[in-house]
Order: sequence, then C-alpha cells, then structure tokens
Amino acid sequence: MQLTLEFGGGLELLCDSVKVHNVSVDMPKGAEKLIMKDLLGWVRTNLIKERPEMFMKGDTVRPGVLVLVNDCDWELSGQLDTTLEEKDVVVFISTLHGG
Amino acid sequence: MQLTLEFGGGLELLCDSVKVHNVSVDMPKGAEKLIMKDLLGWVRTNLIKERPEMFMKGDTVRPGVLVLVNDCDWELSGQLDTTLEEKDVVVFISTLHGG
Amino acid sequence: ITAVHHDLTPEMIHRYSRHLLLPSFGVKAQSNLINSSILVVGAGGLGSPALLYLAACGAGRLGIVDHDVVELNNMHRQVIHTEAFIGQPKVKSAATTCRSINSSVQIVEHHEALRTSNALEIFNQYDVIVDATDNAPSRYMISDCCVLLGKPLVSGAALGLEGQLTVYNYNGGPCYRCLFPTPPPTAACQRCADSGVLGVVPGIIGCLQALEAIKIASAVGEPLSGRMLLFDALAARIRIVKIRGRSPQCEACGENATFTQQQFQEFDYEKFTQSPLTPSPLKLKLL
Amino acid sequence: ITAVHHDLTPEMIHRYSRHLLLPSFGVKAQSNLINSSILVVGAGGLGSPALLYLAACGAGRLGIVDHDVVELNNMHRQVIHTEAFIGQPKVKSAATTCRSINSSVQIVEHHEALRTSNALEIFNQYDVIVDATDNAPSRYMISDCCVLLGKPLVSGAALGLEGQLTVYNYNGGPCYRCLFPTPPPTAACQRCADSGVLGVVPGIIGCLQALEAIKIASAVGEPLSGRMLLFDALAARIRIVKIRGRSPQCEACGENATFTQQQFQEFDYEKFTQSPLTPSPLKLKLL
Ligand SMILES: [Zn+2]
Ligand SMILES: [Zn+2]
Repeated sequence: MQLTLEFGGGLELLCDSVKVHNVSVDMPKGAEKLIMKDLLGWVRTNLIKERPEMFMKGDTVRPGVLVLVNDCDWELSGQLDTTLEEKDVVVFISTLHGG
Repeated sequence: MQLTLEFGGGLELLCDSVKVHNVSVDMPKGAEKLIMKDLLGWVRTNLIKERPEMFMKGDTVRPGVLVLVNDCDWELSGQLDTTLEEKDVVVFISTLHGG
Repeated sequence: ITAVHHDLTPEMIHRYSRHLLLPSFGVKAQSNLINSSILVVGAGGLGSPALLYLAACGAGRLGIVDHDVVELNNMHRQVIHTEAFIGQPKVKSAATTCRSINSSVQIVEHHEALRTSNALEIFNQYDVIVDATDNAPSRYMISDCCVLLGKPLVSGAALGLEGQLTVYNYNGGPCYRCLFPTPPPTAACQRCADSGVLGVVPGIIGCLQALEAIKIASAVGEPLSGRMLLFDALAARIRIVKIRGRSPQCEACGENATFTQQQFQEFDYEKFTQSPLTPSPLKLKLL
Repeated sequence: ITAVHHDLTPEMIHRYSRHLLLPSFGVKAQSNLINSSILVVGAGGLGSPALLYLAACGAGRLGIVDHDVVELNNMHRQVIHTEAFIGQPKVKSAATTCRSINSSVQIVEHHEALRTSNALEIFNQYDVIVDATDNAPSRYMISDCCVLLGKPLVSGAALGLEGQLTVYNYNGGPCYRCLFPTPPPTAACQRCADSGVLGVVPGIIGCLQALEAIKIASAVGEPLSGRMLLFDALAARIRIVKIRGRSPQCEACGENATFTQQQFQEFDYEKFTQSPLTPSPLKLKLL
C-alpha cells in the first residue's frame, strides 16, 4: 500500500531529519487490511533511526504527539484501529511549546 | 457531477457573498465529459447574480481571475479544455492589489 | 455606511475607518472590540506581534503578563522591544510601544510571573486569553485556568522553523488537556532559548493569534477551534487539520471533571511536567 | 556549534544566537543574510511587519521606498509607525523604528514615489525586492523592473479579510505578467483605502513576505515560487496552490520578449492599467 508519512515538530530528527517519506507498506500476513497499529510498528522498525522512546510509548505514540490521517486527528477515526487506504497521508507531529 | 466551487478575492460578491458552493452539474447533452468551458457557462447562468462582466470576458474568465482545479492553476491542465471529475474542487479567485 | 448605534468617538471613526468600511466587520464588530478586554501572557516572540496588532486594532483593554527583562538575544524576534529597553522589564517596554501606536487603548501592565497564586485573579479581568508563553507547565496552567473561568484561549507556539496555532476552550471545543492529557517527556519540551527559532516564525504565528483573538472578541468569522494550523516555514507549507472535540474523560473540562479553583491553586505544574515555569538562560558558545 | 568562517561580530553572535543554534539556518545562513540587501517598496500595511522582521533578523542593508506621510487612519494596520510621526514621511518613521530595534542594520531611506524614472536605479542597489504596494500599476512596474534586472520579487497583497502571497521571477519561475498578461478592469482593482481591510491581515501577509525574503537572501528552504498562498482570515482557511511556470509568450520575461530598460522608462503603467500610481485619499462619512 502506497502511503505518504510526514514527521514534524522535531520528530523528523528521529528519521535522519527527513520530513516526508513516500513508502510502500505491505499488509500484515493473513490480514485483509492495514490499521494504524500495524503502521506504527512498521514506522518504528523501518523509519525511526534513533531514540524510539521519543516516538512511541507502549504500543502507541508517546504523549505530546498528534497523529493525523488525511488531515484529521486519529482520535476521530478510531486511533490505533484506524484502517488505512491506498494513498493516505499520515502526519506525526510533536506539539511545540516555544515562543 | 458533484463539484465544490469556491469564489474569492471579491468574486463572491457576484454570488450573493457566498464563497463555497456545493453543486451538482449535469453533463452537456450528448457529451461524455464535463470540461471547464461547460462549467463556466453553468456558473454564469446559475451562480452569478450580478455584473457578469466582472466574472467573464468573451468565453473565458476576465483578466485578473485565477482558476484553480484541485489547487492547481488551470493553465497546467488545459484551461478551458480541462476535464472535470466527480468531487473536484474549482476555485475562482480575483487577484488582490491592496496592502 | 448606514446609521448604527455605536460607542465610537470621531477620533475612533477616523482611526478605524478601514475596519468600518468592511461589510463583514463594520461598526458592530469594531464596537464589540472596543468593549472587549484581551490578555496576552508573554511579551516575547509570539507576544510582540500579537500585542502590536491588538493595540493597533482597538481592543478596549489590553493586558500584558511577563516577569522577564529585555535582552539583546531577544531582539531578533521580539520586535515590540527597542534597544533602549535592554535590561528593563518586557512588560514596560511592550506597554510603551503599544501606547505609542494607539493611545486610546488601555494598556495594563502585569509585571510578574504567572503562577497558580495569581492566574485566577488576573484572568478574571479579561474576556479572551492569548497564550504566548514558551514552556509546557505554563501551557497546562493557562489552559486549566481558562477552563475554570470559562475563557476562550488562543494558543500559539513556535520553535525552529515550525509553528502551531489553535483556539482552546471555545464554544464547546477541546481544552489543552483534551489533546494532551499526559505531559510529554522533558526531552521533547525544547524551548527557543535551547534550540533556536527563526525570528519571523513566531512573528507569523503571533499575528495569527492576534487575528483569532480579534475574531473572538468582535464576534466575527469562524475561530480556529477544533482545528489546528501547522506551519512549516522552510518548505512554505501550511496544513489546517481537524482535531478531536472536547473529551468526556478530560480531567479539566470533561463531564465528570472535579477540578476546582482551590485544587488549581495547589497544583504543582512544574512537578506535573517535570519542567520549570521560568527556565534559566542558556550560554551560547560560538567560535 | 563547530568552527565556521564567518563575518559575525561578537555582538552579532549574541544578538542572533537563536538563529545560529538552528541546524537548518546557522552561521552560514546568518552570514548570507548579513551580506544581503533587501528593498521594501511601500511602508504601509504590508511593509510595516516586513520591515520590522527584516530589520530584526539582520539583513545587511534594508531599503524603504515610500512617498506618503503617516495618517491616523493608517495606524490600525501600519504598526511600524507611532502617533508621534503622524504627518511625517512614512519612510522616516519606518526607518526610525527599524534603527531603534536593530542599530547594526544599514537602513536606506528612499523618500520618493517609485516611478519608471527612478525604479531601475533604486532596484539595482538591492538583491531582493519586496512588493508591499497597494495598486495595480505599481505591481506591473515592479515586476517588469525585477525582470529587467534579474531580481527575485516577493509579492504580497491584502484586501478586506483576504490575503495573497507569491514569489515572482525567481530561479526560472513566472513573473507577474506571466500570470496576469492583461490588466484587470479598473472596477476590480479595489484598494484598502476604498474597501477597507482588517489590519492584522496585511500583518500576516507582510510577515510571510519577510520570511520569503529571508529564505531567498540567506539561501535556505524552498521559496514560494510557482506556488501561491491564498488566505481567508474570516474562515481561517489557507490554500497553497500550484501556479503556472514562466510563460514562453510573456511580454516581459518570455522567450521572445524584447522589453528593454529604455522601453520600461517610457512605459505608461497608469494608462496600461487605467489606474493611478498614487491615488487620492477617500473621505469617509459615518453617521
Ligand atoms: Zn479538556
Ligand atoms: Zn513573465
């Protein structure tokens, strides 16, 4: 499945400072769909190059990270259970505090 | 065909000051597709309530109006010949000079 | 322009004529603005442009909270301060500039750090709160205080070459804790002083904060509630995304929330976020 | 921070430390900025924030062109001017404020209306041009002059509750005439003075102009060339759209264009657009 993954708010520093990643992610074996829980595992394995604890905590993203699927907060689409579709855009962004 | 039409930069004043119009536009009789030339005629007939010369000149938009199909200048997609698809977003915006 | 009952003096009619000419703003919205009060917490990178535009537009009363003094390394982004005020309180410097551009606005100087001990009393005096601070504990404290008092909160942030903006606790929308119930790890809470910021980035976000505060105070347009603006200056990209609504489970604003003013005054935001409210300055070494 | 050859004085290292800390900006980009020159045409609603941030960020030389004087009805949006300067030249007022926030920047005052007779000579002295004017003939004249001299042009506009921004004539991208080969009808050329403008809207666009000028002058990031930002303040919506590239048929920059400096100096932009370069002020009547 072709997806666009974007990292911002400093999370790009965990992926060699690259913000936009056009990736191809396979369905889990035996599964008929790809959900956000699968994608998080894939991202952690394939894109996060350092300090994975700054990206995840337990089986979800760490506190202070917003996840957006097609410009919409994943809390509105089922969080970890959100089903992904071909060409979806998923944004991971860390909240900023500076000023 | 369901389309979203948006007017900005003052052009909304020609359509009762409404900026966003969700509309359903029929294919021209006997045609297999809807192109921008057809849509301009439809807009002029159905949405423009006053001063049509501020929207069109001849068979195209007047000078100073940008036309965007799915956030892309219609000059890049064939201008009047651009073929429209279901759920396309077409923006008509007048260039501003103020400051 | 037709006759409308209004509180505008002839001087105001002249000063704000370009607002009054606008069909979607006009005398009604300008009167609302002149009868409103807005508090800006922080007279730094975000607060500088926010205060300039809130003073210029004619907000009736404009409060500034800050405990800091103007330093040379602020001046690349904090454009409300002049070199003549280096070493002096930011509140005094910002108030002086605001008065110099619009003497008809009442400027209130709160020269103190915002704390749980004074936040309720200060916020109570204003209709709209603008969070222009630079650290996580302040953001939780300001949001909680706004929930307790029912005040809309215009929240901006900027770091490096990115900025973020949203409106909290407005018209049934979410509060800061609805989005971030658990504080981030300390290592994720970088400040401009530690990590740097391109000066014009808080400039852009601070102007957008002024716009949202003006829209709320004058009751025009659709404030950025339930939505968040994400700005990437380097790529020149902006996303406006849909965020969650008010969370029924929120400890501050949820259905069963029991957070009281008393508890607020006793809450330790520094311990909660494991970050200081007023961090010590960084010393830069450059060869 | 590692050792890099640079032209920064200790005072500059202190002042710009938050820029120097940024991995994607740093000493190299700051040095580029300090060695650059930027011209802002118009010290009004767009020029005010653009000049504040360009002075603060450390552009080496900053020029201001304007022929106008400060008026009370400018002050709701032109935040660089103080009440003390009402009746005095905008160039003088803006230059005074710029110097007060950053005395290390060289501020050049061009107190004159931009005309075909002086534009080439003035533009020749700068690396980047910022169009912060408010009328159609100036926009064509500025773009044509930038094409003739090969200067990048950061163009912003604001009216009512909307704003627009793009970069012209940059790195093979389109010029103003590529997009608008034929001038619009006069009735479509409203100015802020006629139709009104919410003051903070040019504030936001002017800050974005400063950002684009900084990116070009310091050679970082992706300038907004071939793209246009469309801002709707009331709805809090922003689109960044893809626009056409350089037009081979463009009369100013196209493959067969023959437009010379001589022709530029003789071109009548007022007749071409049927609008005056320096329009007369409007008298507002309000009951
Ligand atoms: Zn809440
Ligand atoms: Zn051209």
